[in-house]
Amino acid sequence: MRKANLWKMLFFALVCSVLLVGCSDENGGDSEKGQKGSDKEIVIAVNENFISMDPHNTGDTNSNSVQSAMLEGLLGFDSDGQITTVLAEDYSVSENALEYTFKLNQGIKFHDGEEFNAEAVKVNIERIMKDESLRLNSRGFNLITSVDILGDYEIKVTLKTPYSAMLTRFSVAKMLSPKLIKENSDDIPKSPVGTGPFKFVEWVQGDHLTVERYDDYWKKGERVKKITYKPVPENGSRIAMLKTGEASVIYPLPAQNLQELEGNKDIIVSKIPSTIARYVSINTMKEPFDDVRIRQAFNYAVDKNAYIKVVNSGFGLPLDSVIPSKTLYYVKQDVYEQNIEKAKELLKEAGFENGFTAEIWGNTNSDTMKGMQFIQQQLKEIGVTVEIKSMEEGTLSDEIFGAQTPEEAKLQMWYVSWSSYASDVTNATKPLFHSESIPPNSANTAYYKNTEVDSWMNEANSTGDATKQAELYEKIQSTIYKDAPWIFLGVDELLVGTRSDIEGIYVDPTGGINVSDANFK
Amino acid sequence: MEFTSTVTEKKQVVPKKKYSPVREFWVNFKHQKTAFFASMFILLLIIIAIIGPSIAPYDPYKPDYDATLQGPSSEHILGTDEYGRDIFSRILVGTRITLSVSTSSVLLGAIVGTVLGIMSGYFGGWLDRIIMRSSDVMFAFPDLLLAIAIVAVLGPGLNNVIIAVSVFSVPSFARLVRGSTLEAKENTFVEAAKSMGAPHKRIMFKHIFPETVSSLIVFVTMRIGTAIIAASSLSFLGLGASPETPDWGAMLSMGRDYLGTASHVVMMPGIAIFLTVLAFNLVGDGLRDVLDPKTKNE
Amino acid sequence: MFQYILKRIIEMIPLLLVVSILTFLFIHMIPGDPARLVAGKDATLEDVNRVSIELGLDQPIWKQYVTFMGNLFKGDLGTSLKTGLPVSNMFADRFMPSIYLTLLSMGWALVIGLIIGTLSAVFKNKWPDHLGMVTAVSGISLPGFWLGLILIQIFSVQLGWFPTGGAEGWKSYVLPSITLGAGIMSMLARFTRSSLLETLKADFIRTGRAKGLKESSVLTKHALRNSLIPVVTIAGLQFGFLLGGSVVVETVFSFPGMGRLLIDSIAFRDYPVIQSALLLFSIEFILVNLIVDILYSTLNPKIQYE
Amino acid sequence: MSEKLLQVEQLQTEFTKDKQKIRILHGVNFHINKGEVIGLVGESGCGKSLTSLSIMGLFKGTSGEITGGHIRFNGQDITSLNVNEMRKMRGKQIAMIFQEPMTSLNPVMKIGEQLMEPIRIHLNLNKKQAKEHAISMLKKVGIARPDEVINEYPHQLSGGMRQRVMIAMAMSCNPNLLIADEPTTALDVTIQAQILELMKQLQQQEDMSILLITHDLGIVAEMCDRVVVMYAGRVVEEANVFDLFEEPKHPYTRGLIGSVPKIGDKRDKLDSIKGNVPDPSDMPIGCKFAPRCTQVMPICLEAEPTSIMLENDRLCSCWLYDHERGEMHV
Amino acid sequence: MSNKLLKVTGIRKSFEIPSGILGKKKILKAVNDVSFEIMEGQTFSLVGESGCGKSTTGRLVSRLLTPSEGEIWIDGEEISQKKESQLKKMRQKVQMIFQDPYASLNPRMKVRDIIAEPLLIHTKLSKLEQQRLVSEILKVVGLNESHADRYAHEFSGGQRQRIGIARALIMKPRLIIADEPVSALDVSIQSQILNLLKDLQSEYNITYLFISHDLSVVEHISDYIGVMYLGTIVESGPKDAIFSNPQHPYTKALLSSVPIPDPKLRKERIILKGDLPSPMNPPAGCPFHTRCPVSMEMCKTIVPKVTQVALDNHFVSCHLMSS
Repeated sequence: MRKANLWKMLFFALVCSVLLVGCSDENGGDSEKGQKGSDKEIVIAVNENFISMDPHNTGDTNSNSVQSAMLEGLLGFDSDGQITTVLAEDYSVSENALEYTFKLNQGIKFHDGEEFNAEAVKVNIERIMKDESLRLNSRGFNLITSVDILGDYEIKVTLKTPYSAMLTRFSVAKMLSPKLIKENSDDIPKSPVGTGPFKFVEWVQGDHLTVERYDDYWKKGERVKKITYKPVPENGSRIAMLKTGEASVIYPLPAQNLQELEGNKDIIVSKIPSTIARYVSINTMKEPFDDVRIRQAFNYAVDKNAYIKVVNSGFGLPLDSVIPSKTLYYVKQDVYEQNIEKAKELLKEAGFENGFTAEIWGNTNSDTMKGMQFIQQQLKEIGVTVEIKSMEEGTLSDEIFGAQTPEEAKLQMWYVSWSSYASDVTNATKPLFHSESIPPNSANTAYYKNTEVDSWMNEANSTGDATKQAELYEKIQSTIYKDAPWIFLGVDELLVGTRSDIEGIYVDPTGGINVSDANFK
Repeated sequence: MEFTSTVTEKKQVVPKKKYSPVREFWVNFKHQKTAFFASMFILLLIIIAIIGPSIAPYDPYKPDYDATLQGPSSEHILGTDEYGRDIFSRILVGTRITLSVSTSSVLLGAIVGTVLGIMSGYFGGWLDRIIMRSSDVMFAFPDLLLAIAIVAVLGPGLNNVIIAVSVFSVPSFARLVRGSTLEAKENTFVEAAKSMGAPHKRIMFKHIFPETVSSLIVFVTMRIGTAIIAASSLSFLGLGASPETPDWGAMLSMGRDYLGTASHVVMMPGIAIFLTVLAFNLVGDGLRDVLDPKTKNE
Repeated sequence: MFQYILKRIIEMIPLLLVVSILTFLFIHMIPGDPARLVAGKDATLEDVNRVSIELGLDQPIWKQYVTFMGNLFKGDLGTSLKTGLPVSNMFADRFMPSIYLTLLSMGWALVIGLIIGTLSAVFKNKWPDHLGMVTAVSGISLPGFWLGLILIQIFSVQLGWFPTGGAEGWKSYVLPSITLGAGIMSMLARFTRSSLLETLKADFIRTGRAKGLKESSVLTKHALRNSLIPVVTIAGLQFGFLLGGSVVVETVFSFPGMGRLLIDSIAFRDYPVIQSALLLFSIEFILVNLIVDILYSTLNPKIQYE
Repeated sequence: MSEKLLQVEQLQTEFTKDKQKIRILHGVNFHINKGEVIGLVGESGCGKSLTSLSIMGLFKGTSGEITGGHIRFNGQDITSLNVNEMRKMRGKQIAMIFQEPMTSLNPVMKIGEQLMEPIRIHLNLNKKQAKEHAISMLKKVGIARPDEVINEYPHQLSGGMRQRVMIAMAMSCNPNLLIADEPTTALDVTIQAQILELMKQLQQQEDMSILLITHDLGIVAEMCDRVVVMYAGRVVEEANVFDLFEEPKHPYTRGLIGSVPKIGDKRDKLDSIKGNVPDPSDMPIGCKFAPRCTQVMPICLEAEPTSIMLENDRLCSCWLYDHERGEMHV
Repeated sequence: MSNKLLKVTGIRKSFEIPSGILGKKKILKAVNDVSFEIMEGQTFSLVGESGCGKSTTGRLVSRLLTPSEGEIWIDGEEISQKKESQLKKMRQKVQMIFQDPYASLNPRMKVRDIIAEPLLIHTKLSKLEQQRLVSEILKVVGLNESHADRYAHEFSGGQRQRIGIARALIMKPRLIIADEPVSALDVSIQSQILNLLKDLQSEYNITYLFISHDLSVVEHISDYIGVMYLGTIVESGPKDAIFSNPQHPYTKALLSSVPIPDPKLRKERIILKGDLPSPMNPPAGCPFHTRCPVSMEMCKTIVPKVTQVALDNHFVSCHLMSS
């Protein structure tokens, strides 16, 4: 050992490292990625890592996007976010909103050759019903009392109590091969098998996930051979990838970088209004925020257009109701236009002529910090000093949900956003405004309590009647908007950057990327 | 006695220039051109830190939504940021925060590390083993997790950033000081003090500590650079100072989204950080050459 | 030698046990409830509690620890709370790229650092020294993410020489390793310089010259090897740090490394992943120390292992 | 016998510190005959080691340089040699051993490697021959198991062994002159006796000249033929060893010999030289020893004495012996 | 005069030496059954080569180290196992002078503070009184008031050693342990210091434990001498007995090895073979047998006993004597 010459060893170490990297090159597959031609692949860069490929246990948009290339549900969403049929040919809901009957499309096969039929649906639904660790279980599926096969291609699902978001849930619950569920359930989060236009190839953790065209897909069409999804968290890097062609599609396209792409003919930027509402929730049970005038004053103090310009780099729409415009039953309200005078007057009426000091919480995301600073600057205009407390996500959630009663709550304002499926108005309102949802129970961090609103929500949830629901939600929206439990800020517009040689890829209002017709031009 | 003549012997010679240690240090340090220049730069920074807010041309917090992300111009010599705030003013005002966060965190870390290091080196034995093994664990422990834990427990804010950054530097200081303590302990004057019956505390702080000071000073100056970068990395991960604070690190990390479109938002604080860290490191290098007995003598 | 290594590895076990207990306590002490994060924003308290039971988070900490360690001895690192995937599976794809990146960064940093440091020492106080030291100090002074983003702008976007990120092919390692190695290179250059300067004052250097050796052989055969000893220590320490992954560089270059996984897991309070990752880092750290010690003995015959 | 091997003439050497030149050697003169052992004595800081480094041209890495005078080796002025010529001379014709055998050997190289270096450079031998030569050298200096020792590292040897290795290394190319700079100061007396014995023996065998630098008058008396006494960068006295100890002429030499305790010496009090060695950057005017001299005269404080030839080829720089000027001022 | 100020009986001290990074610990027996005594006002010297344990003995007596075995009586008090807190009185009585006048004075303290440090530790004197004592003691050691406000590094070696002596003197000690106090000094300075030490002894009736490797220095200063080899005293006795009538082969060799500064006295020396054995691995039997020119078979196995040579306290440990 001692004889070994140091330089030789160093050199050896260097050579080794180079060789190892070289090997990884070979293992990594071909390096011709991003080239043109439909036999090549499309690279889609997104902002975060995929969490899980288990469609029944997914909470993040990016995982959903990737799954949607491989898996399909009985129902699905169109490009506007509204419910359409997919694997189901047709469906009906009973009047008491308890029975859901689906007629299934025929001749569909899973990627592993299993046939799609009522039995397969039953296996899927029962999986979610029975496994309490699955995310979807607690969202409607635990209300199911029975799944009845009415025929080879017809199935009926019965609920214990009405749940108005159930259709949305059926759209979310994508179907997995029953063989996979029965025999290899451990593989579900890693490599799902569905009926979608692409089938799973490989998932290199943290680096990429690749899917390949499923040639026996039941909807015929020209599609690209391969799609690779890459998580690229750094905005600057993502945009660089789009420019260099390393990525054909990037989502989200960071708005502040849009200018960089101006005049670039190779890149098309599309803008999609989203269901992401940005707001500051105000603790309505805490002094002085329990005074509606204060809350309204805050709303009058904030210039929504400036907000969109400064924080969202000019992309977005004012939040002109308690739910985004794409959401079902949305009704536009009278926006609190910026009016410093009026705001000051309201403060004066409430006894805070000289302003006061308030605290705003938010996570450590750079967009959040930007937004909080904006609020701070705007409220300064009316004499309110805002202290920004940005907390790392886990800590923040502990701080908020650690309070067991409204009295214990230290939260004053929270800069946050909410997003639900466009079709799911329940989820866009109930967890946020129902008095049962006050923390720690759920996300009503405004500690908003209005018995009227509560009862309207309950009523809307228990009926299958759309007109009735529309009516109730109109009342809910106008009442809450006037009560101003939030500072209503904006609704994001989603930006997608696509290289001009790509077609058939679009992003829906929830941020899901649809690739079922993806191809090179 | 005959020895008294030792005193008179020098009468006919020119009085020798024997400097006090401080004076001698200064004379030597002035010969270190780069380091001297760098220390002048730091002095300038300190002056800016003191008077920055009063010489800033604009309110560093005041937004101007009509003039966001403007490049350098005669009006805003370093341009404006995403809220239309004057970057030059923010950098001037931010000097104080940046310098005080970095220096105080390093000093805090240095104090704790020094005490641990001296005790570890002086007493040895199980105490030494415990302190050194813990510092090993600290080294192996990802800084960030530590930072999150600290910020999570103490909440966000500048003071806690200082604590977090100083916690990172404690093990390094402890090791450094332990090393020089082990060396200093070998000095006969330490043994002499022991033989006189001097208490441990006196030996550690009167006799051993001064021996570690020169390497400490060198290391402190270098760590200040590291601390500025560490604090800015915390900002990068959103764990730093309150976002409106014109802390350079926070400016850098908030501005990074605009690198492609309005690069000055990132470049300006980046350059400020770079120059400052560079200056501290150069001063540290110079100090090392002057103070370190190992490299001092020609 | 072999016995020595074996002994050192056996010695690791109690240390790792202590580390595992400490980290376990530590990560459970950090505020934040994974159950809440798993359950989702719109979950009700009831949902959260159910998830908590499902994940075993309602158990007392010591019980959770025993379960974790029990599984560990069976070779099972557990299942990620966040993804539901086996932790080993999540590590598998990230571990090697992290190692390659570390080796590459370390490799070039060592070579360039030694060259700059040697030149600086040989030409002390002349322009190569000044140039070398300014380069080196600049390397320390540049914040990693700043350097990274600028490298991307220049070499990926403007020149198109290297990809902006990922870990496919040697090209994608170039920019991250430059970013990661810059600071280490600088540090090594400085240590090499001061160490070499010190060695050059040693008596045996004078002996070498008195023998009539050429100055170049005095430098290479006598001085350099002696001055490498402290450099190796620093290099080893840095190597240990690098193996822990660099969140910043991994984020900027969307590099699938361990650092980002750890950060994501911390954000999610994904206990099994954090715990396993920390244990892995500790093992790496200890192994690197072992390698450094062995390297020491080859450099310095005074140190012997019996 | 009296052929001059080395002549040092008016040697001046300076160091630069803080851009100031400090002259350490002020015109050092002496010579070494072939086969002669010369002792160069003086207290620390008198410039004796620097004289040897000047002869070897070993200033690399320091600011030292020879600014005046000549050093002739076999008649050739080696101060005018270029770097490469000087290098070829070192280790071959003039070899040197140092005070600290521990630090003078490279701790990370095997003894054999270090020993073979000068052999391969100067004698143009191949590896095998060099190794044989190295082993024979080790045998010559009395190392018991040379075949093993060449594969060992310095730290595995004792101090005495290391100094033997240093001597073997110095002797390996049959130098004409060996400069030994305090070769035994770091060693214990019993080991010192061994090493001195070895040097004596080798010197006689090889008919080599030795310049022995030491502060220990005992070693000088034991080893040397002629003695050069230095003080403050100057030669103050030079004489045959017997004459010097018998009747030291310079007050400094006298003080030096008087202040050494001797075994069997029954004096209750030792003689001592008052005061301290002056700092090279801060020298008194006139005779540099005057401030400490017991026989100081007015002229001593004004002018530096020159070297005067006395009986028996002795030289001494002291006004006491300058009968013209010295007495004029008394 | 017949008061025994220091009596050391059978002290031993071993150190654990870790070898290599992980090797087994080795035991170094630095001091192995050493006994001697010193009368008040006298000088006892320990002489020997490096590693023979003489300095360790000095540090055991000064209780910088704690002996593993044996007793140390200073002024009628046994101190070998006392705790630091119980040693305060002893620390005032016993002071040390060290070899390296560069390293033994704190370079960051003014001479004044260096000398006053024992006062600060042991007395409650006011600053003014302390300074008065300092000025007094400075004069005693041949320095003056103006030196007090300088730093040690501004002085030459001889002057520094004077400062060291002043520090030792300020507590008016009974015993001074001088560990190689002149070996770092030039000859001309060495004689100054030796003379000073002698003067101080006669003036203040101080007792010295003098540790040195230099036989000629030892002869000059001592009353009694102990010759140490590998942790044991092989021969001890009055100075004259040791120098004019050495009995132990090691003492003889040692005396013969010292070069005499007189070329006319060049002589045949007794040159010992080999090196000092490692104290970590001392030879069995008589520790000196590996190098002894007259060693016998029994020396390899049997440790020689101490025998008295003459009436005047001359002791030798050698089989030649006992047989």
